[in-house]
Amino acid sequence: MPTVVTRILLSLLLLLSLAAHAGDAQDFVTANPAKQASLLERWSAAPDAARLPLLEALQQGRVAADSAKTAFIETAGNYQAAEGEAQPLDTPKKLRLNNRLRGLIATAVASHQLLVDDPVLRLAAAQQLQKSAKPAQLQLLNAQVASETDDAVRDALTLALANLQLVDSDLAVRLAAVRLLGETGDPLARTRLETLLDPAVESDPTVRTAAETSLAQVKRKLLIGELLGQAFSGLSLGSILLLAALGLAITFGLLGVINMAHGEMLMLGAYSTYMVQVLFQRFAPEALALYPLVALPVAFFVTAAIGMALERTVIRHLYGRPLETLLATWGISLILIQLVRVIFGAQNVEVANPYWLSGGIQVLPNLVLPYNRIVIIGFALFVVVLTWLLLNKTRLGLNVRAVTQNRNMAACCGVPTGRVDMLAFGLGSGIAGLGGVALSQIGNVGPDLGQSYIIDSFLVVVLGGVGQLAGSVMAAFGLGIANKILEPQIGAVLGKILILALIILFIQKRPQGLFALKGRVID
Amino acid sequence: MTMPMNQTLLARASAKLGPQASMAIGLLVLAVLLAMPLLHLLPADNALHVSAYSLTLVGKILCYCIVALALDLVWGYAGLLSLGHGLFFALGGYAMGMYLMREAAGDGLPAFMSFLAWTELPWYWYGTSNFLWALCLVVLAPGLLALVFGFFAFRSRIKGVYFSIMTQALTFAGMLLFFRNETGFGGNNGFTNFRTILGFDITSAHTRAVLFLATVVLLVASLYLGWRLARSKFGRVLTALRDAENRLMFCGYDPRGYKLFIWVLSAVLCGLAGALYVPQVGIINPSEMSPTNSIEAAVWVALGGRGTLIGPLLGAGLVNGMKSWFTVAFPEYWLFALGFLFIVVTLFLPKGVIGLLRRKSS
Amino acid sequence: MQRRNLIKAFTLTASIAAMGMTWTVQAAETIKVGILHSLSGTMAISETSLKDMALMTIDEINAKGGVNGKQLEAVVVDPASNWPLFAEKGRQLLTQDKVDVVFGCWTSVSRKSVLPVFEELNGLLFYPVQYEGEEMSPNVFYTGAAPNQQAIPAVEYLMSEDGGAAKRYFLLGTDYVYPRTTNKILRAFLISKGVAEKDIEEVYTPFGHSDYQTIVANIKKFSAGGKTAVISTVNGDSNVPFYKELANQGLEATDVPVVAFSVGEEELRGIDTKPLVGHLAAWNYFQSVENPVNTEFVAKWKAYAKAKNLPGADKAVTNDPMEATYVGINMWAQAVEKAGTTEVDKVREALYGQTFAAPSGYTLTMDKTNHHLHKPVMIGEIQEDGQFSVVWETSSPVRAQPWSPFIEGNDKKPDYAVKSN
Amino acid sequence: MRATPVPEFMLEPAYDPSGSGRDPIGAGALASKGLNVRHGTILTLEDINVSFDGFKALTNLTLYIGVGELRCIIGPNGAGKTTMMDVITGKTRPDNGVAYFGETLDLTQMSEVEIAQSGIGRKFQKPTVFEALSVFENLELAQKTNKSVWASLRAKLTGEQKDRIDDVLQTIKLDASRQRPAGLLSHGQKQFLEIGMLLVQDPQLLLLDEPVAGMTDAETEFTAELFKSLARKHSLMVVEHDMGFVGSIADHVTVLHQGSVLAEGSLEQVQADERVIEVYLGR
Repeated sequence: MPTVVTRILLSLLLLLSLAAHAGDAQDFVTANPAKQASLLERWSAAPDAARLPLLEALQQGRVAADSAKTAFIETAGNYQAAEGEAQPLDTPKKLRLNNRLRGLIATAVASHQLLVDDPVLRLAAAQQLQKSAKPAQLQLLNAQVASETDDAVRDALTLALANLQLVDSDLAVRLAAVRLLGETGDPLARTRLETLLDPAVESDPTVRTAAETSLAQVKRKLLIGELLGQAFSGLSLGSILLLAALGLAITFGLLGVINMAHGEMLMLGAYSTYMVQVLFQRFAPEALALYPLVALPVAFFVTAAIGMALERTVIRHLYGRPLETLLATWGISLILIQLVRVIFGAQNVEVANPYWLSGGIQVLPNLVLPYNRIVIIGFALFVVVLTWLLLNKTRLGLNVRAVTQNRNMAACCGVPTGRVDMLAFGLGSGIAGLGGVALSQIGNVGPDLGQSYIIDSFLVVVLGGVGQLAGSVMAAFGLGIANKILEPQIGAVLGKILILALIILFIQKRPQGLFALKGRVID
Repeated sequence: MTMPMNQTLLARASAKLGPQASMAIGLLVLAVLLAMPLLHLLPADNALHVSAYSLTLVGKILCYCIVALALDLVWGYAGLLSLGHGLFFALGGYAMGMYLMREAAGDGLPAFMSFLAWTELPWYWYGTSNFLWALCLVVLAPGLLALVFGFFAFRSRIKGVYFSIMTQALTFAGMLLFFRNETGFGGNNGFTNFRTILGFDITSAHTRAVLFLATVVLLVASLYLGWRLARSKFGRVLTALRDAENRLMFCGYDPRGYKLFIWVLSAVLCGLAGALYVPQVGIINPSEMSPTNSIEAAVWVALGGRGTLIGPLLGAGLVNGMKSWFTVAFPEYWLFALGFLFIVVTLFLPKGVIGLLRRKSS
Repeated sequence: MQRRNLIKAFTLTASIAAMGMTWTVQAAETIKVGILHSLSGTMAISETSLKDMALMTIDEINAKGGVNGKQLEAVVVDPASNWPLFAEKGRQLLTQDKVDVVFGCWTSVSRKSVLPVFEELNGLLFYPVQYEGEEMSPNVFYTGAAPNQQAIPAVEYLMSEDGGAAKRYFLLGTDYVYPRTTNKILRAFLISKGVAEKDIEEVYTPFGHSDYQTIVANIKKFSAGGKTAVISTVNGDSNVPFYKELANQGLEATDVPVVAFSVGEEELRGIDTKPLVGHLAAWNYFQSVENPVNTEFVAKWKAYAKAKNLPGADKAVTNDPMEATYVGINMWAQAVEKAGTTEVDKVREALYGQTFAAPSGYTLTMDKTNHHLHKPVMIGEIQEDGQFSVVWETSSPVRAQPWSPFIEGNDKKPDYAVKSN
Repeated sequence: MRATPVPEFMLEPAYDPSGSGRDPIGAGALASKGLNVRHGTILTLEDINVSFDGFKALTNLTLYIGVGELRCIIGPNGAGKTTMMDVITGKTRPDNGVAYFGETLDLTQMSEVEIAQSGIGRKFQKPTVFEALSVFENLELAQKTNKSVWASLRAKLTGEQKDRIDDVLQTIKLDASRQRPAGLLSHGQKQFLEIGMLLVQDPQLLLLDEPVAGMTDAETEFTAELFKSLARKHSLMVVEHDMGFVGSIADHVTVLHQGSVLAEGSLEQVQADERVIEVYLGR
């Protein structure tokens, strides 16, 4: 019984406290979504520094309510009353938000952050408001522009204000706003300016002309961003193709093994990454962000070891019979796929980007370069250089080239051809494993991962000229860029088909690929 | 290469056994194949009744046998490994499928078009309701494609691995193209739900029996054709081409014509096989063009023994028979069995099952 | 010698073929149930768990004493993601193994491949996946959603204030039949709601596409023109690279929400969901739904996965097609009990109007005529833990419209199942 | 010297599809086949240049072979001997220069097959025969006849053709191995088979790249006799290192060095040439 009594008493107290001082948190928690939205809009127009912690908690999804609808804020598993000293009656449940509310919260947080001391935060807030400021905030922004001390923040705020001033009743203000927008390369400005071209929206012809000029300016800037974006995505796709194909350039290009299991080496590299990630999660969660770096050597050695084992058991019996290596490696690939499927399940496994590979850098208003892609482009070049050095500057490389050019002669010169074959195949497989680590950072990791890259890999190697490292590099980047030029014009599907057709035509012209060695053919 | 590869098993067998024995085995198999459709017509409770399942399964395998044979003509004899024969097979199938869809749709549009609200047939569908024109397409579609591709490929002397990869790219492009709904071939669903062929119910025992017989006839005809070719001077030129193309050119032979002829012939055979396959299995869709399928066909040939006529048939029969059995018996592990089979065959039976049989017999 | 070897070779082939033909597991007094899901090939990723779910459900029914006093016996085959093989295996299950019902198929093409076989042999197929509709066979019961039970409510939600009041729609799909048909229906629906043609963009990618840079850039560009939502019918494996690109290019759910029709709990297992919070999916069931039936269902599945040592058992999740499989088998068992026989015609009659208290928290009803379930529609938001939280749901189950009214000519189609030939 | 207008009838290709009008060992073939050799030169190479990725394989090579001549080409390794043969047979296209077969056939404009059909036969440095075919079949394929696809489909050996092959088999002493697969022959036998294939092909100009490599002394001697008997009816160009062999057959020797002609004349003249001695011995 006492519990019931206390509960009733508590709720009475609560009601009293609500009546006395219904705090913002409490208002928010008890409101329905529509009411919550209008609350947020109100708060955005009239920010109050004291409200910031609540809004930030909302943004981070830390606001909860117990069964009595008392608001609590969670910090590292502990719940503290948002207002007052109340203790939760039961485990509070996190507040459910939807995308609309999340958007409004972001705006509200930004409005409140205009009041903080840190100019960096203020700048970010002003930039957020450029996207999402509401007409109701006009006054607030005006006031902030007037009182802002930091130049960068003031400029950003002026721009945010300009967005709202496009419909100002004062002609001069409108004109100034239109001109200001013309100096941005913001895709939103383009839409805003476009609406002004309609006489029904903007009655004044001078503003319309100014809008036209500004629009042209914005469009030019956007075009630059788009072109840069296309170039970047071409490079990025090229680097991915290159990483996928580089191992094959060795196993197929140099050793002449039509290695249909190459895709599975990529897959195993990606699964090694997954395993490393799992181990980090279990044993060293604090260093989790470093897992891709550890995964690189692990993937290299795992796939190289598997590759060498395959070479010793199967492939070494098949040198000089290239088309039969196709069949045997096809069999190997079937076994590896099903093996992974039995061990890890048919579903994809989760390989998360660590923080330093997530997100991107905003270069232009309409151009974000994702970190993972930037890193992969660099990594691809690094692997190419490494491979080149290995093949051209080391004893192993010399031996590999000797064996691939004339096996018997190399054997006569005392080159241990068996060992060299094994190491070369291991190297090719290991490089494929490195490619797999990179692929795991942009795509899915599943048993079929390799299958989706195998055709592209062969095309890259063949197009570049078998046995030509430089050719493979050229071919990969060429294909990547051509693909990205075609895709916006005719769509991804036809683009891909057209690329295949172009490759077929190109090979007709240059049957030996881009970088074929000319010379006397020995028959 | 120390053994003459151009001699057929039958030819070799007859050299050793006399023609009667090998003839007898061949006729026995033929008799069984010819009897199957007749037994299918028996009532279901008859002990000798052959079920529709068995008939379509064997019919399907026979179609694959034709593909294997066609592939062997270009690979085993002319040394051109195609990893794109699935494309020709599928084109033949699609041509037949177009006819069957028109037949099923009556006067209206094929079902998949009407639910995409297409109001008229694309131009390439005109005339497909005519069985004879459909038959022409079965030959022309794969034949012309092979002709054009082959003409350019052989003109630029693309061979070996390059040729294989190009054919693979070709079939991959074909698959992507047919995957698109807008291409007008039913997208990834392809064609299904056929009803009649020449007015006969496609599910009736008689139709099945006739289709099966037609497959057997086509197989025997292609075998005969292959046998005649292999024995002709043409066959010897192909073998010479495979082993020493340059020498052959300096003898005054133009390899392009020879390659093109066998290449187109092989494509047309595949197309015909595809046309018989579709009404028997009841579906044609772009996955038939996936590079995987074409590689598998190469595996049949290698397994059976390339450069022989019976080898590919044995290979296609073995692999597909095993597939049908394993996918029921060990659904999760059959890929291991298949994979090991490929490795073992390439390592220990470089001349395929036929080679093994020969080695044992000598 | 030669002769004997030749004969050997031929008998080997023949006997292997014969084994294929007569492969049956003989057991007395059981009811045979066929399971036709790909365990290898590209579709294994989705279908393997349906096979396991079907086996679990059958075990559960058997533990309760079976159906009509007989135990159920599962016959599992692997059609290997090969569509013609589906037809062959379907025929094998019905004629060789003589199963009384088949649970299976995922892709539409596999269903279309077996459909003529089931109609010819009067078999019974339960199809558990959401699909594009435009089909209603008397031999198939569809326990997944028709477009009006998934796609249209999702778009209605996006149009609402809570869903963000989207004005522009970017329809992104893999280029094949389901996305094309769904987008065709959606386009007609959007236009009927007053959305202008210029505010709808349809983009398709090839199968297995993995480079979404250009497309995400285009979405960004498109979204500058007004509040935009992306409706994704991107297929299976392509989702991971799509979502990764989306997150890394900084496109957040608050700016541009993506609602997906093919992404469920299983698919999210392969994705780092932290950057995806707020993106949406529309289904008829989520694992996170809170009700006693579901709690038990999820617990049973986790226990089963652990007991059978399924790969990734520690992270086992349930999803919509798994629930649809579970519901389908249970409903069939109830109908067999009701009919007192496994005869297809009688079971079909008994299934009409059959009800079952499903894990979704609703009592689902098999429609009396159209072979589809009445299902609730739920919109879920992706959470950090890879689960969905339901942000919206219909007040009651919705009747399926397999013949969508937004496709011309469908008004003339009968609202009951007729054989296609 | 090619300024003289060519009469219409002489522009016909040398190739004769019917195979008729051919005499057994090829005597008189030159006159009857329409190849314009009125100035007595069967092969003209003028200012031929070939380079591979910057490496100059042939530099301003100029060389004439007369009708019925037996010319030996010698030169150190890398002198461009094989590349020159590649140019003549159409395998390698010269960067510039003139290459004529007879007076009218521009070799730089013809494909390898056309060149072979017009009457230039070639034996490779490494003996190349069709290993999977029997010796007899090798000769059958090489034999001069209609070599189109359609003809090969219907081809049947006539008695006359068989006799011709039998003759050659006798000549190259492979009669006993006629049914053996060519792949099983010894190196020397393969050399002979390839020579036999040239014989049945019946070309007007034979290019022979190291024909006696791997042969015993007796075989070499026999080959020398064979070549001498072929000369005059055919024109021969023989690349050989074996000076004894060269001495036994050649009336005219050309020395190649670094892609161009260093010296030309009888073997004695050439061997006396200072520059030749320097190239062979003095580097």
